[in-house]
Amino acid sequence: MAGGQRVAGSGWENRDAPPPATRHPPSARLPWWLRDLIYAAVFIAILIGASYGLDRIPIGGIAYYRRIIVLMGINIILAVSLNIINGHAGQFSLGHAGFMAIGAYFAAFLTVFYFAPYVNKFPEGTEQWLLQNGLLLVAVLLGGALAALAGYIVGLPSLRLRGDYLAIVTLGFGEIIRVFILNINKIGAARGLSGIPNWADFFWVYLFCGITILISWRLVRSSVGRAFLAIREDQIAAEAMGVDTTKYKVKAFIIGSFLAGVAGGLFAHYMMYLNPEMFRFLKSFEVVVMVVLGGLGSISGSVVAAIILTFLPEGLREVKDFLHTNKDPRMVIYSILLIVLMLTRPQGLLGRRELWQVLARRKDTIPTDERDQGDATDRP
Amino acid sequence: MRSHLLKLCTIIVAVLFSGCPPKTEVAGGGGGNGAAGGGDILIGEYGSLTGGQATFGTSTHQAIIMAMDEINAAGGVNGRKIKVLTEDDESKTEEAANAVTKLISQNNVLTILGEVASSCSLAAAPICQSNKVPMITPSSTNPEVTKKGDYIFRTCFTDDYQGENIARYAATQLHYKKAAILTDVKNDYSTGLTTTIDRVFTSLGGKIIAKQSYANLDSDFRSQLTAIRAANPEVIFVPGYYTDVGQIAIQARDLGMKQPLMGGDGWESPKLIEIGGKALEGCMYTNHYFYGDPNPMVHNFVQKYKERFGSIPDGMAALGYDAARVLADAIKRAKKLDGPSLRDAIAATKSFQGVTGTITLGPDRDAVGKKIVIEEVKNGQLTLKATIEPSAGGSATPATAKH
Amino acid sequence: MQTFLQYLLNGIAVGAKLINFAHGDVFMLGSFVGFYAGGWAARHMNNQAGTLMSWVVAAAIMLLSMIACGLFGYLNERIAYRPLRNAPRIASLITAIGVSFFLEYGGQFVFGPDPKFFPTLIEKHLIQFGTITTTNYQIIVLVVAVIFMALLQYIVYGTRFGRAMRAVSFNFETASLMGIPTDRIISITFMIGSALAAVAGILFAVSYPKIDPLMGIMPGLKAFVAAVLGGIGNVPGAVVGGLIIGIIESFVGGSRFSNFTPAIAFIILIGILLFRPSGLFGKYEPEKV
Amino acid sequence: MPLLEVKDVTIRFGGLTAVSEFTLSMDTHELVGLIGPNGAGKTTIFNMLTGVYRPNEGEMFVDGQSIVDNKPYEITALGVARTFQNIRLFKELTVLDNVKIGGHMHYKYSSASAVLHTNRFHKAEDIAEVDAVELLRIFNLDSRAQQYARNLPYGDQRRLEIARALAVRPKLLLLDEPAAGLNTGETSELMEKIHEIRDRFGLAILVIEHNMELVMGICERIFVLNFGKTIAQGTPDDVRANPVVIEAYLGEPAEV
Amino acid sequence: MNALLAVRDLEVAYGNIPALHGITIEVQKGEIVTLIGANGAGKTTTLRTISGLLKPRRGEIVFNERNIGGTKPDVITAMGVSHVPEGRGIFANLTVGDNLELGAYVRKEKITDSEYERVFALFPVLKERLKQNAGTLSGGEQQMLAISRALMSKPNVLLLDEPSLGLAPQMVQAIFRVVKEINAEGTTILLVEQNAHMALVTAHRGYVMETGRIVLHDTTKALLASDRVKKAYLGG
Repeated sequence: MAGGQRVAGSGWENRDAPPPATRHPPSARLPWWLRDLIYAAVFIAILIGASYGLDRIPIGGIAYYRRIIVLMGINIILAVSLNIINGHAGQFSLGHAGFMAIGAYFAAFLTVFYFAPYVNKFPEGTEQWLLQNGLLLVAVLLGGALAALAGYIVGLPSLRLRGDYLAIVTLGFGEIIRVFILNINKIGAARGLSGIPNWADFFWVYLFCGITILISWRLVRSSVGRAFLAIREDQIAAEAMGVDTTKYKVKAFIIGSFLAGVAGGLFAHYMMYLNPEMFRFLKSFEVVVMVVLGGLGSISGSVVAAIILTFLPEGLREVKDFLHTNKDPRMVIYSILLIVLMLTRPQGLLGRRELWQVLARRKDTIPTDERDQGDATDRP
Repeated sequence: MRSHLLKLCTIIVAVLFSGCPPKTEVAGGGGGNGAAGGGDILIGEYGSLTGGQATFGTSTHQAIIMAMDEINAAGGVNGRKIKVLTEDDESKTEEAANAVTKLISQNNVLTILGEVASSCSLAAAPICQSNKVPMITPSSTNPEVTKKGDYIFRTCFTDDYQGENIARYAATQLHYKKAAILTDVKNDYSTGLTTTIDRVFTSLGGKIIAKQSYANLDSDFRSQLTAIRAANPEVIFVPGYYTDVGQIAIQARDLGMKQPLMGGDGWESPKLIEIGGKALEGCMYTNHYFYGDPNPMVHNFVQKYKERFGSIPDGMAALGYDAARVLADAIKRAKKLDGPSLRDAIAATKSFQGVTGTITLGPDRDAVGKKIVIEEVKNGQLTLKATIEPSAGGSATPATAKH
Repeated sequence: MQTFLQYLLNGIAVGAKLINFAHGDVFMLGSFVGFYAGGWAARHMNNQAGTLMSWVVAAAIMLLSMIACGLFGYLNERIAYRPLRNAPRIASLITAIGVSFFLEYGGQFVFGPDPKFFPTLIEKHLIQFGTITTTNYQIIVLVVAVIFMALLQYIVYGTRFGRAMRAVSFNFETASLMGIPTDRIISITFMIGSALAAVAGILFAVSYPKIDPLMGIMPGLKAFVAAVLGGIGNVPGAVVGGLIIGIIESFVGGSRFSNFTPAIAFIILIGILLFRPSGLFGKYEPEKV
Repeated sequence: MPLLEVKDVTIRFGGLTAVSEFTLSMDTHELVGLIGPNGAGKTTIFNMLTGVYRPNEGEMFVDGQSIVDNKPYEITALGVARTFQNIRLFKELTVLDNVKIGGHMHYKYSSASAVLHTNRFHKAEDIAEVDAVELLRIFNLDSRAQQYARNLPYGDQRRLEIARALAVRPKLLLLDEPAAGLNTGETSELMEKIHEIRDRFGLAILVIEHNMELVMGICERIFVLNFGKTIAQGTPDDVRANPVVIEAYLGEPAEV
Repeated sequence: MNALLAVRDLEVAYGNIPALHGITIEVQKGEIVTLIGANGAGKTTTLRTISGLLKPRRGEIVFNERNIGGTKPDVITAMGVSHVPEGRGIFANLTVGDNLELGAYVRKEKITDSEYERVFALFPVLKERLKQNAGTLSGGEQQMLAISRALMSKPNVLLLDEPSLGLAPQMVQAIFRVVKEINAEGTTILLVEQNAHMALVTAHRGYVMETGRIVLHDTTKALLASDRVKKAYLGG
């Protein structure tokens, strides 16, 4: 530990005292790798079970719901990862679709031109199956890595820019990325990139969904995450506490864009087709709306909002059947619901809290912006 | 505040679940798709009823509905009525994939019709393929679409075929030597045509002396046109949509440019002349059919469409109409009402007389040997400049073969 | 020309003083109101009607469109903004996106998704100035745009109301201590902004007769790029920002890099913000500690 | 070598010279006061010492190392911590997390460790927890550890800011009006605490304060600033008796 | 006699944090009353509540025998209560003239030449600065502008929040001289100050606030003599 230059017994003598009861004593813990391995095994088992179950539920139209559920998973990854940048580190980014596009295109590029031809050389069977899934993982992770690099480049200007300026610059970066993709003939340009094998499925999407939530969850409860939060709350005070704000802002961008790239790679291998138009700034808006609607900084809020906002437009498809009209009002209703939701819950569905905190409603752990505002219209 | 939240959640949950339980009557109808059953035959249609491609999507949709109503009025197919279920995809590819999945899995449709935009067709085709549901695209001209599998069909010609004919006509019939191209970079249709026109025009001894591009949502093309004006070509290829072409023509004339513009079926719309007006005088484009064709079948179609929807049917409507009828014909011939049988029946389509010419589906599941017409704007009216029959043009081989 | 219309929108965008993604869509609304009014007028006005008459009709259409959009601006402020004035700013950003979606999808629902073509009310003819070719339309549009920009300038800098408006935008709270009814001023500011968006919408529809429900997205976005480039809240800055973007865009549009035109506005923006984090004319004020 | 050495530091904003030729030297364990009217440049000096502003002229050293070009977090790493005049807590975080962020530099591990919950992570977090709770206990805030900082009463917020600054484990602590808004009882309690932490952690403390009771009560030396210039310095008694100081700052009964 | 402005049992809270615990203050017509106390004692909160920027949780604010608690600030200003906020609150991007005109906003008429003359008589510097942006003024000049601007609405009561903040001693003297002058011309003044000495020699009566409560009130003469005040606020 640092601080060695301190005079002995200078006030930190309690260093060796047992940790207070708020944390588990170390003796009660399994080795970290063993415990996480058990968690991972349980999680994967549940995923396999759910995946198997979804394939076999004898409900009409299950394929449609399965598709929505998978897209929901991709949206959850996007929302939770953007929440790291926007909600935790407080850097307002409107360029998430751009990172997603990079991940999607790069992963698809690898698969279409290198991996798929290779995999197809093998006869169908276990070997091919293993290779296919292994290479999917490689493609998706490399897609994420390239997106992370882009995140690093985009993160740099964020050091100096604030608020609206940063928002419009990130939006611009997203658009620039898209225009560049539009001009690369090798990956289809405006024609789009088709012929991507359908390798990603429920299992992969929700595996990464779990990983994303885990990363976000554990990060925010660590010194890294606390540094993010400190920057969001008060950049000057954070610097004064020894937080290298530059480094952590860029770090938030890198992590967020990596996960967005992963989501893109999965998306590509699920959709089997990519087109630059999929990644217009409206896509970024959709993700931002999820994050804000869920409550900036609330991980479960992002998840809940991603679920609602993926289901909502699909659920609203039925409206036109009720109205017996040729015109489909579902997106009009969708936009009205969006406005109404924001007006009723300006701080988002969950505010800054997590779902269980909302359910438990412990008063003293609730941020004031969640409470009755009293009568004062202003703060000092 | 809390009660608000509660109310809101209730609304959301209600909305969500209103969409959730599978419709029993639809499921019943789906069951009826089997060989033994009665009831309606369900056909799914997905299209751009809103969003950027909505004009094309709407006219295709209207023509499909019209075709099916005619067929049903005449007693349906083998005594059963056809019911078309339509989903809007907002001109978005992801939505197209969602819509098709819904139609297939929730509504149990027998087969799928759509899309106009190739990008949407490309997103939906793999889903139809993997579910073994035959899909016919009335007007996606991107060659890639039908390569997605043996359940995917196309009843129009491809971009390559069309682009080749535009370029060939300009070079060999009109004897143009110097041309410019103005492409919509955001549009796969436009970039596809550009590639072919460029290749064919150059191979026939012509020269592309200026290449410019714009993006679909632009309204001002003056800077690109000024650059083209400086190169002074004899003709300008504008393989874009009519929505932009009209404005390009107007702005070109405002800049004092007199060259004719040439383009493809993206120009086809009754509104082309409404917007472009006099500026389009002498401009030409290739199309699937000519609405003034005296052929009684075409005449009949145009009349009925006009009566019902109040406008002249555009090329997309004609293609939609044909695709729907090809499909109905195949259903009639299919041995059983399931995917594979219908697939075989569609693949066997031969010499089907449609509004857009004779439709024969080749081994690549593309319509082969379709005629192509070239229309010219004269005195503010569309006139038929030429009809290229496949035998005469010598380029009847579907373009896919060249890839 | 487009560049010039863009200024008009830019100026208004700056007035709003907050990223309002719905602004471009109000612009769309304006041109559609004009379209329907114009269509109605064209049906009821025989072709024989005199030139003077057609000018009066054109002015009436513009006024109608301004009133309609002004009303929309008022409702928009009351419903989607005022309740959120003390809420986190991000909330009003999201409602702005919601209003934007509402106008786009609502527009497609009500007006139909296909493009419409603006009726010709005044005869169009070419005008030749030496080597420059232009039309009387372009000149009319230019003149009207200049008139409205001058009017806006006068309202903001020459009237008691404009003074109150500037005071409210500088410091909402102190303005109320001057006895300025801040709520009303903000409502009226929204109305003026929306009415001017209607003017821009009509002028746009006149110059480029194609209008559709999604036409507002790009101009709206570019207006903000220009506003940010100039420095948020700085009207002349937004005009210069728009000018720079317009010139470079048309320059690139005519070059062999024209494929990259859609990205150019953003590339310029990022390039400039790297050196001037608060835009060309914005003052960079370090946070007070 | 003095702990802190400031030589002829000048800073200008536009045309205004906010601080001019300020010189100060402090040793370990010293308690120095900085007083003067509002706008005299006291907080500006703090801002220069912590790297928020960069002086136009002059030199500043901590432990002999120049800090003129350093960024705030780098200066913090050298052992300088501060509080703010207008309390700048991380309002939407818990009291405990506020203090843990103060100790940020001392509980470092990689993001990967954080995600994988490695032993290194647990060890660092345990120490962070112990340290933070210990510091909160000094200021009687340990019972409020899980509350959000925003919800604390004003006086507790002031105390939490000091606890947070101490988590940096500074050698030099800069307190900007720590008694502002505290009542007399709270102020005298604070005076005791300042003494206590100085002795316990071996700190040098530089304090800006308007409350003369506190300044005169605890400071060994006092600097008086007016219009960016040092107009007087010395022991509390010297300063109190200095007529220049009385005129510029303390004031005396005079006719108006 | 009824007070011109009276605050009775006023309670104000920020969110859940109470700032004022039931304070009572009375200001008679023609008086200068001062409110002194440490930072955060609630002085500014009191003024902000009187002028309508904050809503009281309990208690009443009576002005001219009408309860104005909870009324909007622009309406209160129009009634004749003018508030010079802490930090002056001038509109830095507007000219000095525009600032003055804004002060006269409630009158719906332009400022007359004679009124300008009166302002220039009080603060001669402002005359030459009339066309300048207010942001270019020095701190003292800004304070003069803020006071002049508040006078433009011809208020019955002037609320002054820390007029001496950050000003040079001579400037402070000048400002307080004008405060007395304005008062002599008939404007009632409620003055909040940290510079307790200056405030007490200027005002007629004073209230001492500590953590949201009034702990002492008396004539200024008595307060100046009080040990408690001497010790806590006069550095005695």
